Amino acid sequence: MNPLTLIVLPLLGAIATAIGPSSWARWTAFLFSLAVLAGSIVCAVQFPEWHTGRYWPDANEGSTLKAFGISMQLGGDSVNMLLLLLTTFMVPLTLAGSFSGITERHREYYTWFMLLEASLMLAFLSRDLILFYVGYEFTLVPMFFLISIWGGTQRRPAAIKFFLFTFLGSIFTLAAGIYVAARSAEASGVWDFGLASLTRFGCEQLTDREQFWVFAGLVAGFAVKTPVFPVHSWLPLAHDQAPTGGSVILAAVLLKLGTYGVYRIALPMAPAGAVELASFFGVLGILAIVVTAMICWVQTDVKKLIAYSSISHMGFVIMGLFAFNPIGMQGSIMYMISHGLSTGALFLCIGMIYERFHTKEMDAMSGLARHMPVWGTFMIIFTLASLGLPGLNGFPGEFLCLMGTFVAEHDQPAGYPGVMGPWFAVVAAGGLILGAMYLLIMLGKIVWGPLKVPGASADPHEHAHGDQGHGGLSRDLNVREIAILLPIAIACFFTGLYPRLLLDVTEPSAREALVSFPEHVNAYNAARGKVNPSGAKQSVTLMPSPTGSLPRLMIEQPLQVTP
Amino acid sequence: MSTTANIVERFCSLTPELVVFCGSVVVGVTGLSKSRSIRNATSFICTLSLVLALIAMAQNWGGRVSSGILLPTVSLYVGALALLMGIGFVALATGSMDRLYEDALSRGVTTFDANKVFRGEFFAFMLLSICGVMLVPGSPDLIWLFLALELTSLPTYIMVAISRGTRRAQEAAVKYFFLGAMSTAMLVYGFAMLYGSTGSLQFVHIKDALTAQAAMGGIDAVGTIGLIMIMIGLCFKMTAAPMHFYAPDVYEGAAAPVTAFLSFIPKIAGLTALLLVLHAAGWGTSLPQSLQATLWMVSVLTMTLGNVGAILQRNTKRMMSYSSISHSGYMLMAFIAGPELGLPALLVYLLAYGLSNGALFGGLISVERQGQEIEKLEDLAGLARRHPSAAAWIALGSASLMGMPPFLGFWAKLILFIAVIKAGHTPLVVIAAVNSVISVWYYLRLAGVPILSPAGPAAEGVVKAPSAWPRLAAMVFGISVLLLPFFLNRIMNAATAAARPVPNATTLEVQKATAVVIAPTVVDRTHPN
Amino acid sequence: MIGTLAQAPSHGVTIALTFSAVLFALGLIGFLVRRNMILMFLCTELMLQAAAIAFIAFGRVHMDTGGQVFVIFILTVAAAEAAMALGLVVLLYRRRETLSAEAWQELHE
Amino acid sequence: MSGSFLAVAVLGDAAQAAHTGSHLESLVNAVIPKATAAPELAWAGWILLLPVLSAVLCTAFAALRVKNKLPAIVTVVSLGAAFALVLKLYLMRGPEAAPVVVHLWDWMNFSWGGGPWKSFQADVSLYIDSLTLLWMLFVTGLGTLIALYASEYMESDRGAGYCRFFFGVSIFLLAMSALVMADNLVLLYFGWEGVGLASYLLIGYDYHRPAAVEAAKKAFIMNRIGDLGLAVGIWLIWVNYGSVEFATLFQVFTNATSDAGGWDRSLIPFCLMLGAFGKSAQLPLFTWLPDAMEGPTPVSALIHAATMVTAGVYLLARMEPLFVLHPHAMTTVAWVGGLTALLAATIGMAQYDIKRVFAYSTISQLGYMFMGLGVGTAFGAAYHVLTHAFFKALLFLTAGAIMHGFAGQLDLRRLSGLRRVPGFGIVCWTMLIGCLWLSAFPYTAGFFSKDIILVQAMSQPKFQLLGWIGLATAGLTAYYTFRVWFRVCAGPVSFVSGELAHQTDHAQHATTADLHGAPHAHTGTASHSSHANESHAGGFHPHAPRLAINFVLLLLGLGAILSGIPGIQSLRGQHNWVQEMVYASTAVRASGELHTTTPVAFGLDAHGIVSVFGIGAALGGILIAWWLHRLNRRMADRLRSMLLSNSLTRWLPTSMENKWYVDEVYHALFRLPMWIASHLLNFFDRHIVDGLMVNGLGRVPVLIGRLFQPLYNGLLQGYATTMAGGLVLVLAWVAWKWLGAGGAA
Repeated sequence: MNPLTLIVLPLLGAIATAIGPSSWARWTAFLFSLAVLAGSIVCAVQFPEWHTGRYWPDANEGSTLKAFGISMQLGGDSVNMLLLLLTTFMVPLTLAGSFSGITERHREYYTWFMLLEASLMLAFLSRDLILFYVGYEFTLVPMFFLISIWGGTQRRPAAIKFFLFTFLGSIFTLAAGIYVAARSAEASGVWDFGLASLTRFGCEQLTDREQFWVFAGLVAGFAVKTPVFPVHSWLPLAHDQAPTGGSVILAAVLLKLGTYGVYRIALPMAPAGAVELASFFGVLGILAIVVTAMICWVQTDVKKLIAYSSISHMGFVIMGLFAFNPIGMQGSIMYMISHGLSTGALFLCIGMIYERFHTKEMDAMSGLARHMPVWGTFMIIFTLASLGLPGLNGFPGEFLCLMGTFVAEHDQPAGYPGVMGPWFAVVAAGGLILGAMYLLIMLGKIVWGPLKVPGASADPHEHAHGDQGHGGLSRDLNVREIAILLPIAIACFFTGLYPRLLLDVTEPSAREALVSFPEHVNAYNAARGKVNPSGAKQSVTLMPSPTGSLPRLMIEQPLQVTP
Repeated sequence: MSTTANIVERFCSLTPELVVFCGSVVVGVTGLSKSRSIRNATSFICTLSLVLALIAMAQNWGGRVSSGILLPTVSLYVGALALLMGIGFVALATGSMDRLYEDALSRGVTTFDANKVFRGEFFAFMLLSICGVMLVPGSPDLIWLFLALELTSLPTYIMVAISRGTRRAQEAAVKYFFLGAMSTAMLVYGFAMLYGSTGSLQFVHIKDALTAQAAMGGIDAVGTIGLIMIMIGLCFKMTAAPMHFYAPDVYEGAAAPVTAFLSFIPKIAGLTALLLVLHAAGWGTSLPQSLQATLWMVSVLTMTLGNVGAILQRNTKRMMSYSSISHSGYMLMAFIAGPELGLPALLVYLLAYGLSNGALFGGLISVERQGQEIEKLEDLAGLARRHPSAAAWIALGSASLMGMPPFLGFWAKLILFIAVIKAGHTPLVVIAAVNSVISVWYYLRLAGVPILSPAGPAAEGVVKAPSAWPRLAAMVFGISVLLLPFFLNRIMNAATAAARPVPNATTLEVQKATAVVIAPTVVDRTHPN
Repeated sequence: MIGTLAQAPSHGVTIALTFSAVLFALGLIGFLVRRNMILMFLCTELMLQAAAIAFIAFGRVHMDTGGQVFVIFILTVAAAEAAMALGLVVLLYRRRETLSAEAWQELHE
Repeated sequence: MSGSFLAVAVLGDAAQAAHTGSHLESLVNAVIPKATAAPELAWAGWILLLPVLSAVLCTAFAALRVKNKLPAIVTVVSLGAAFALVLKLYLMRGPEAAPVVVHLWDWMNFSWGGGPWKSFQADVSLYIDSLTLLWMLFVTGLGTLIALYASEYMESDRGAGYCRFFFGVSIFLLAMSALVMADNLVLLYFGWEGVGLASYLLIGYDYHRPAAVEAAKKAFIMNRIGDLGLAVGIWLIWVNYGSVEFATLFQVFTNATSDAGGWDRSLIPFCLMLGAFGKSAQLPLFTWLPDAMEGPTPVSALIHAATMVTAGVYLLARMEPLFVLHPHAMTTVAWVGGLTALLAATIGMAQYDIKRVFAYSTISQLGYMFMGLGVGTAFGAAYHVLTHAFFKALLFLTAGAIMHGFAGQLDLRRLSGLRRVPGFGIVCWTMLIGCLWLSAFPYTAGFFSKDIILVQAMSQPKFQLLGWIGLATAGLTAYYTFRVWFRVCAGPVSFVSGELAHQTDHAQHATTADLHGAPHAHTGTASHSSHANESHAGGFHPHAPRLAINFVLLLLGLGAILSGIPGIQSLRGQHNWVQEMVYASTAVRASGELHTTTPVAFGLDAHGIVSVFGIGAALGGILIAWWLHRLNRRMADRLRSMLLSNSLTRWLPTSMENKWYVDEVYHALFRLPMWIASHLLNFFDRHIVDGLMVNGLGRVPVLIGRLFQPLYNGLLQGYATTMAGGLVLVLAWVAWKWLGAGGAA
């Protein structure tokens, strides 16, 4: 399967949607997105490098700007494939979820959506910094229109803030990338924007100081996109105002672009800078986890709450990434996937409520489990997934991210020293409690409690009869909506119960990304007087019994055993 | 080589310019014809002469002289660019600029009105200005440069004055003309200083003299002051700070096709003139630090003032004037980057800027209300519903100008940033990047209002402009913004070839490359020198 | 430059250059302070002529005719500009019945 | 029996163990045998899968709108089958078999090198040893019985609610089985959180009542705090020992005599403790359990009395090899247990809601268990878990039967003489059994199990104070237990029906014709005292329990009686079944009682002391209860009002009735500051981060633009001046910077 197909197919979809009649738009787009899904599955089946960490297919579809070595290098390793699958999996579901929510300008909506998918495909498939940037940046345009045409009442400022903020960040990313390429060209005399060569050059030949600034620049964009704590303020607004489909794809895939960028570009390209800034980002991650979780607590708008929860969750990913060990890395990849599934699904659920009641205020509704039991069931599943209940998808990622942070010490025995350590992890793990708090409060307000249907007339019997609910939709979820949520729920369970599949395939990639880190981390720690004793903390310290057979009982007892 | 032969040879080598000049003479006559059909042919003749000039350039009619010219290859590229864009500007003006007078004529009014555009003179001036800009990069000496610049500028003063027949247009003309005259004086005074420092008017000699001075411990005070004054004088042409103040008023007052013209033709005249002057001053090798610093400052000031000015605007043309100012700032960065990468970057940027700007103006010109052009941003609300193509070109142009990938503007900006970073001026790029973000603000508004806002009462009565030519031009501009990124390699090759430092060896190559880009139909019949 | 001037054939050159600088400054100041458009235009002519004087002076310094050639072209262009300026001024006067530049303040922020 | 046990448990030379004393020494010195893989036991995975199956079926029934008892039947059958499988496993292996690991499937399992610390293995595997089986036997057994009880108890909710209930029960059994059978700490964590989830879902079963929702939330969050401790403990264990698998860990622990290391190493047991205290409702995380009584009574019995809350005890027993290396941890466990026991008992004395009294008694008894673990008798703790499981489940189920019969009435002031109400005979008499056992009436199972713990405490000087506290608590326990029984079952017949009888109409309004539309009866608490005196004049007829409930009560009563057998054996110095099971497991290393053939306290036989004082405390408590709540109830009221009227003593009843204000203190110390902080942060985020910083930054270009706006004033001369000024400035700058000194650039 030529990866170019995966980019061209949604583009064709966009064109077909744009020129076809408005009434066909949704189906055209949906069918094309299904085709992309099928294509990506074929790709995944063909993908031979699941367990090697190598890239496939290393296809070069011609040079885009030969003078600077910018070329259409496409291909991916297992992490790319996973994110690709996540995207192609979520897009058809999101499109189907928009069928009833989008009531005007159908053609434009679905066209933008297909363009969005195309640019996401490009971003996840390119092996060239500039083309990655093209895909990465162009996602802003469809998203901008999705928010500002079909969004809520504050849609315009929200869209502009989203666009400007992200643009501001990512242009620094571009500048930093160009800087590395320019230095590389200086050194070798040949321009090359291929990620592989840039990464190699960046980590091997840039000085620590350069790496610091390069990393800061690269991460500036990715941090905004992720979003990391103090630069997150576009997200609640954008999520809140976006139409359901926009929110879903924003949470499920677009945020992953940021963390993917950190994982694939920023960390390997400037490891010394990453190490230098790791504790800073660790603190930011903690702030994201704890502070936004507390902010979630006082939200009254359920969509805003979930938006803030996204920030909190991405904090875990950041912690995992900056742990610099396979546990954290793989945990954060797991978490990216699982956050895409569960938060996306939560937004879909909220969208379904919004289509029926036209409100997202938690105080306006209550006890909907009685009114819409099927919806309630899904809502509970995804909420639990979101709060990291073991057995569901959120847990492995969260657990491993925090564990990775935990063992990210200078003398930790995993062979991958880090700069964070237990205190970071323990504080961040406070997010486990806070996360449970706000999510359960949300459940308690809208799913549980005495029945209160928003906008309902005083006479409750009116709802009792007739299955017809609000907005021309059935009272509980209809078959289409169940068909949207069910695959996600199944994916949630599968990921939670058999994460091995993902862990296996991400392991080589994570090790590849980490390859130059132990050295830099050791140097960094040594400069701070924390020497890594030959790589590993010895199992030490369990003192062997003096006689080899007679351990000393540590509880005091009246009858002492004579040795 | 005898002087006479030299003069003849050089005169022959100006065939493309002469074609355009002849065109302007013809147009000046036919435009005044009593017969409506002949009058209507004016813009065709215009286009014809431009196309002929292009062919002449590609086919190398009349030979090519490169001795005594600092950047002969650049002059080809710039000339081709001016001609190509000129065709677009002619199309933008056709059927929109001359409507008032034609309407009056059709009503039977035949009295002369100095306030009204007459086809003949308007298009003649347009061609003259294009002719001027073509002459600028090929200047062998200061006199030529001075005359070429004046040939570019003087017609535009009149074009502004007669563009709309309104007080605003005349006010624009007043400001443009008087400030232009002042800047010319500064420029000429700078020329005098430069002459005084080097003792020659020939660029080749000036270059030698300045290089020698630089090697001796720096260009002397008179020379430095001269160079600075020339630069500041040229800043007027390219609307760079601190000489940009006229631009918003003039661009707002002039009719939209003239504004589009102003935001490109005089600008490239100024930029290429600066190119020559800097080249003479040892660009890339021994450019005095004072000039470098001044350039840096002017560039930063220009882009910043342009962008922060634009975000306050509600008038599209005024906004575009600030946008044009800010792009001058970006282009000035190329001068700081040095000739090796900066020059190709500048050349690509010129192309991208011209096309994107053209697409945007084309979108604006292709709608009107009661015969008046649309100026207020609010009037554009809901445009996407009624005139989707106009809205699309505006959006495309904005996206490209803001540097949104994958449109042409992005690639131009990318190459520019690459050049500047390679030259070691990363902070400058950071400033430019921040400026890009500021620019996103108003470009988004420009692109967004037609698509997002529902058509309010302000947007009542907005209809398609009667003439198809501006729409066609807009379409061509817009599509090229969209599709040219697929031909980036060719564009880059052409620009690189044009920017090659050794002139003689590469003239043919540039010709080829230029021909490949601009006139694919005639590429195979390129003559050798 | 200082050196060049020191070797200048006569002090007349220095005087001429100073004169040209003063003339340029006068023209500039005049341009800035006068409101009458014709006077303003004349001030720009003054500045151009200042440049012309400088050219001639420098031509003398370098014993080069180029400076004088340039002056001819300056005069020509100045004439062209003058023609245009007068045309424009007439046009404007017919419109506003005044020659004050301050009358034209409709376009601004 | 004991001989074979020793032969297996002691890897050392069994032949040298000639007499009892050396038997026991060798026992303690035992190296825990390395678990072997037992792929042939893969069928044990069905113990986990059966509850999954029933959960899935319950979901399907809900989707298919099944309105009969099918969910209950499916659940009871599958749980019964699970019990049968556990039994089969037990019979196959006997009590002393070496531990085995049964690998089911890979879960979180990846490696980046060889050896410890270079891999992370947390699979879905079962670690089966005698401790596992001991727990699984009563978990699945009681689970089956209580599901059976619930099939009748919940029948008025048939429909979606019924399915939901049994779904929850199935999920609980799944999670609890995973917790108990896990072969690694992460799977244990899975079960740990899973039982929390089940608890959440079931406490919030009546989700239309805000109190239930609130209680469910509180339970989950309090548990999460504990879970955090457990998680940190797991991470620390991995960091320090490179594995989270029991089989590996126990080998590491048994080869050690002390666990000196960094601060993090000594922190491990405390982290695990925090988890255990959360799950088992000990200080300081106990406040969720009384509130959890908002759940249906079978849930209270199963989850919040018999099984889930003992998970903490299980965890500590399972990790004993680690705890014995940390004496301070053991001491802490003991003290926390003892203090919780006392505190909960004092609160229990002053509660009026029967279920709440039992809830506090559960906390108190769990305190005993932890005390047992802490003072070094894993056997005593496990035995107390077992006996407590029976009698406390029994007590809750009787309370449930009463609630079921009296429309949710649980206020012991409004129920009296129920044993004379037709149909409640079995309920009252089985309740009496439960009360006697709970109050450690001499020679009941409760007496034995408590005795073992207190003897162990008394026989160690440093724990003697704890022993006295335990004894005092035993007296309090006897008092408040019989306070309930004498109030409710004895005395003249009189009762007030619960509020649910009045609320039925409202409920029907509120619930519409929904599937769950049936009135959610049977779980309300009689907190609305305004209805108190409306008595049964409204023609209320108690609803006597039927077959399933009575059968289960009798069975549990029998179980409670039988659970005394090991105690009698133990008293006679014989080894008994529970002891065998404990000693054959990892908990053996903490079993200090093995060393003390004759425990001594104050130079006397500790058993004797504890027996005498224990019997005295129990009988005293019962007598006082009898005096105050059977004979002379007005006296009790007068006593209370006397205490209340005296300003010096007022605090005592008030604070006891108000649960020592622990909830309020927590609210003031944690919830309120956090609430305020959250609002502040929200404000900060909106107005400082977004408003001031982001929007402010956004305003900067506009402000700069406005700053320069006056320059574009539209005046020709203005522009000219600015331009000329610009030129002059640039020239001046250049001249000053480059031309000033040497005259050359």
